[in-house]
Amino acid sequence: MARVVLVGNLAQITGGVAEIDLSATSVQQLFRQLSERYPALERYLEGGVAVAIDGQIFQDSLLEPIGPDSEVFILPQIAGGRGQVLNYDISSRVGRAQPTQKMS
Amino acid sequence: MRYEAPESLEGAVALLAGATGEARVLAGGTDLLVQMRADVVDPELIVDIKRIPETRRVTEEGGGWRIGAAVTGAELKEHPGLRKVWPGVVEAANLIGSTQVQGRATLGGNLCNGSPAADSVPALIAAGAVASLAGPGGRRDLPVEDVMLGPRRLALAKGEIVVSFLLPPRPPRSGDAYLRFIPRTEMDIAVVGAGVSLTLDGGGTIIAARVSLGAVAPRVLLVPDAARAIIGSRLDEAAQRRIEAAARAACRPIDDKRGTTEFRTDVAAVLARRAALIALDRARAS
Amino acid sequence: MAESSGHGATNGQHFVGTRQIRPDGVDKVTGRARFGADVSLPGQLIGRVLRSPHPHARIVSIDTSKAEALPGVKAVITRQDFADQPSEFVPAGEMMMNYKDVVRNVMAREKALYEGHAVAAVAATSTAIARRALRLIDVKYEVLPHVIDVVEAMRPDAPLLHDDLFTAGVEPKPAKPSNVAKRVEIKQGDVEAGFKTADVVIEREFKTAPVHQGYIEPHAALASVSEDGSTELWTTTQGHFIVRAHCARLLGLDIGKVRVTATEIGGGFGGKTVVYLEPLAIALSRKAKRPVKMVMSREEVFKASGPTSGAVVRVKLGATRDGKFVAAAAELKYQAGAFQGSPVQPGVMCAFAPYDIEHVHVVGYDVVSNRPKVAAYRAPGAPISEYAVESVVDEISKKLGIDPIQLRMMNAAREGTKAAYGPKFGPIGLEETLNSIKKTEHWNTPLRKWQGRGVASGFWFNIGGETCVSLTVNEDGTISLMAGTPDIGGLRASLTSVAADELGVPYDKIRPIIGDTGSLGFNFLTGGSRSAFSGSMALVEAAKQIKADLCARACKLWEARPELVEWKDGAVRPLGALAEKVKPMTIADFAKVAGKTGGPIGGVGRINAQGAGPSFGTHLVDLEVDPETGRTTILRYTVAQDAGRALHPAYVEGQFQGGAVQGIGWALNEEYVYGADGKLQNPGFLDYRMPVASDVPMIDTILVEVGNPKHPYGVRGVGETPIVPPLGAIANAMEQATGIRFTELPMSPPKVLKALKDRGLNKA
Amino acid sequence: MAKHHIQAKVNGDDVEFLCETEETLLDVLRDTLNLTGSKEGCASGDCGACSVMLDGRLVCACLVLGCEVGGRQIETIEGMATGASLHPLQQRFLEAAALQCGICTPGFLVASRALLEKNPSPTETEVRYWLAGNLCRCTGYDKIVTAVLDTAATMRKG
Repeated sequence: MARVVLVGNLAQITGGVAEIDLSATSVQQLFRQLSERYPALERYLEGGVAVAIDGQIFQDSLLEPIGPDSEVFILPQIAGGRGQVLNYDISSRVGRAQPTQKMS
Repeated sequence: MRYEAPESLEGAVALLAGATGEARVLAGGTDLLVQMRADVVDPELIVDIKRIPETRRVTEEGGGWRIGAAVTGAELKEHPGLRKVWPGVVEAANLIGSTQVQGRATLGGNLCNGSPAADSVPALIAAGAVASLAGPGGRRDLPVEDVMLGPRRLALAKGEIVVSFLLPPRPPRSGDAYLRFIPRTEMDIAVVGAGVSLTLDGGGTIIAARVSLGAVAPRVLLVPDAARAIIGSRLDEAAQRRIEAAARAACRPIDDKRGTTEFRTDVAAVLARRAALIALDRARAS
Repeated sequence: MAESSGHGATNGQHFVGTRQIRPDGVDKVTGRARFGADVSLPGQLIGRVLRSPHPHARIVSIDTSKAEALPGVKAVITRQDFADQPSEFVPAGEMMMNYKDVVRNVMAREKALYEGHAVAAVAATSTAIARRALRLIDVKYEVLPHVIDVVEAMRPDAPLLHDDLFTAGVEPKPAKPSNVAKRVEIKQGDVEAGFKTADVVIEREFKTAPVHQGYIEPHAALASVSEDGSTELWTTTQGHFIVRAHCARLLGLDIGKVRVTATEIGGGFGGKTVVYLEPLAIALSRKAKRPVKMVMSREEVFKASGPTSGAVVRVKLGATRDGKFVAAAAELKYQAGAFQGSPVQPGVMCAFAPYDIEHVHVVGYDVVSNRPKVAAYRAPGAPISEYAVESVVDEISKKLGIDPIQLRMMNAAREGTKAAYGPKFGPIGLEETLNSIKKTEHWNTPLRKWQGRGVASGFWFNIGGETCVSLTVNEDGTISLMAGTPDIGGLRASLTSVAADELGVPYDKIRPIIGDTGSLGFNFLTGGSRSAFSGSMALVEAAKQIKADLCARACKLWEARPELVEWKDGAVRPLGALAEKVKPMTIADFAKVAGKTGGPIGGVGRINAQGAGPSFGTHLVDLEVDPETGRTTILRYTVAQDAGRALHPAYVEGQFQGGAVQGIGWALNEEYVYGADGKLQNPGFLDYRMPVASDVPMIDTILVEVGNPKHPYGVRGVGETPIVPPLGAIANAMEQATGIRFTELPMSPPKVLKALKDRGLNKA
Repeated sequence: MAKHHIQAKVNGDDVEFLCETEETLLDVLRDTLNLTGSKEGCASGDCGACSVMLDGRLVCACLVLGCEVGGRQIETIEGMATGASLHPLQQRFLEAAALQCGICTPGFLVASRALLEKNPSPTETEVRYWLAGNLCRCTGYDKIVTAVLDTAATMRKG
């Protein structure tokens, strides 16, 4: 099973679940399995994430293989020469409110 | 928009005096063209004075130097005699903008643009320069410090133009200097400018001085108190503190994008002192 | 070896890694190169934009009738000429954008949201008539209260820019709209617990001013739309395929009907990745049925094209007594301009990326205010957050008495380190850059009073992305190379070297051009330090096709089995017994018989480049402060950065040097200055103070090459990282020179003098 | 009012053109004479991209009116290379990678030539101050200044 980690706000969409073990063997399968489990994730996976498989970042790529022991991170898409534009709008989703950070 | 390039002073004066709308004198054009492009001014008549011989000459006169109002900074820099006697004035003229701007910018334009931050003006005032004006009423002389009244306001009558500047004869043991503060090394408008001209006696004591400050008031200032602060001294520590205090006291600056009131006042004091020290060195070496 | 005819064999000469003369160079030193404003068409009209004088105003009405009636005016456009777009994030090219915002940014609809916001545009037979026409357009505004500062914009009672903007990323959904577009975060471990294990914790707040990319060439576009809707556009852009996508969407055109040619581009740095004039020029041309040329003035560039964010950043970093970082937290508030989309997300992810820290929590806010919408600027978001972190790292080094390079070395990310943003790093070169800086003579030179030395490191991800290049073998064996990413800093030189080595053809027999959108498949833009990285990868693919094709042709010509031929050193070579019978054939040999052996020879590399390796850099700077005026002089500067492999070392050095000097400007003097009226007070190069030649010393460079295993030549992107470390390095040097920790950029003379004076230090 | 009819010399050639009073020499060069090698970066004399020689004097073409140049000699970047050969500065800029995007390059070359004609042995500081009116955002100036110093050294050797 590959260990899949949702980075940043994506975990809010899954109700706070940030780490999931999945048996996906490609990015496409990974997205499909994640979307089945968390339908709200689907639109973000379709058009606004990067996938890091064992440390290497892939963007806009459905066909990359995922190994059985791979560590996979789903990150906001890394844009260079332009700002990040996808809006992680989880406002209508059920989820645990994130406490605001205390800086003290 | 009409453009005229008369070849005589009389012609220029007649054109300007007869203008019905806004009329502008074009010398180097480094301010005028920018203002036209930015729609700040939209003159009906432009009178180019560069074809008038009197505005384009540097000549010795009665032991002093007469500089035409349309002589460029680059030409002043190349003039060997002038640079030797009035290094501060020449340096100040050469601080206006870039090398390219130097190829066009003039003392007359720098003064008549009416900016309190004009680099050459404090140096001219410290030097005791007198502007020679021509107008419908004839010729007259006006000390440079009296030409500018405030931002964009001049003491010139309609149709009157600045033709040249007379720098007075230089006694022995004299020196001048101009310093300005800008955030970069080049290309900025002065945040503060300070011009100092002084003369020493045989023993090295300052016997005459003029101090001028730019960009610290609505017009470039002649600061007699700052001159008095160092006259009679050899610019020792105490005299340095006095010129700083006098410069500081004269400042009436504004807060703007280029500097705060506090900054301008503090730096005016520093520059007045530093310019005086350079002028002193030059006087000693002369 | 058999003699081969023509130039095909390069005698083992390699061009990658050498300093070849750029193929586009002669045109650029003779004035022949055509930049955005240099292109003209017969019968063209001149387009001009009417811009809002108010920072925030409702547009009650726009009456264009008088302008339309002016002789010589051929078209006037306003908001009515652009269909509204739904509020959804949709793919545009390879980007995700909210076209509801894009359509409003190119032409104001309900409200003008910043001074300089486009309100109408005209096309006329001369510049003078176009200018006159703008004065005849009557716009009635209802002026609204404005907000400029990011912290003020976040206040509940701040003037609201968009009444349908609800903060995303917070639960529950806010009941009221606000100027905070979204909240983003990354989290690892448990920072609260982590800080408890720290012996020293430093927490500080920093502020940075918005700065402009400052490219010397203003935006320019020339559009020609014919009666059947076919559209041609010439524009100065970092991505003509992206421009095509935006224009097609905004104007309801088929992508296939729009052909965009990228002119030579006079600098971009991220600022030419979006559209401003292009849709207006097309809309005007469509209406006037004549070509329309539009060029921005410098004032328009400053007022209406993207700077990058100003920001407020709070950083907290904890370390053990012996210098190990144990916990890190940060809060980033980035100002986005009038529409959401600041680079706060990459700012969040980059903040602590150079370091191996177990517990990390970073939160960011994307905040709108009445300023031009920010555009990308070189490593978007990273210089701001990394400046704050590098300042705090320096403070910890002082507090613990550990040498700042040593402290960074102890905590540096290396291969296998879990990055603060999640995944583990592959081979990276941060330690190597630190080591090479430590070994410089610069680092070991003594300083005088009022001088200071600062060091800082920096990180940027780099990206790959969709890329299409072609190689065509011409009849005489020369090669035409076509790339689809505009060349801003020597791309054609780098790609030509790669093609020469791949094909065994001399560098000067390859002519590279940037193809238009009709000539190649989709290319993502030049940005993200991707064009040399991805382009060279795609070229290897294209060359592979050519080599395979030539081997196949040789098999047929020689009537040989495939295993008896091989491509080696620029030629197809016969093996074994066959070598006795036939001579190797070079590309030039094949070119002569191309027609007879199957037709034209060429290859097209079409890839979605992956495996962009991050680039780390470390900068070292010496400076001197004049304590009486607060003026800072940069005395000496050294950049060390990991390039993976430098395809063209001189242009890699150029990226390092240019980034460093842009960083010097950001640190010391550049800023947007607004009046209380919400208007920009310094929209020109006179008072927006970019460094001039006399402001800076030579910038020494150290090329570190830790190969990127995912790239055939080991290349890493290099263009963006160089602007990340300067802000921190200069702030750290200022601290050493003055004893004062400056937490606000720019460290301009009035600020520095005030700080010195407050401490009684303003004496030489 | 009617346009001005101006006769001047540009890169040694006689030219004749009509211009409005408010048109600058830069407008005339680029739009009327189709000499687009001089660039407009600011139109205010702050960037130097339009540097030209006017009667042997380095100026910004954006700060000169077209109607002022009657009877005068103008040299632009288009006239810098002679015959088939580049000026040594042009050649050195290419070899030393002294340009990235290239938009400022014509201005730097014209200004640098003016410097070397006046001062064949400039110091680094003199080069930097002479070129302070030419903005470059790409290179950090290092390779430009180096190229000018190297060209000066080569030209001194003859």
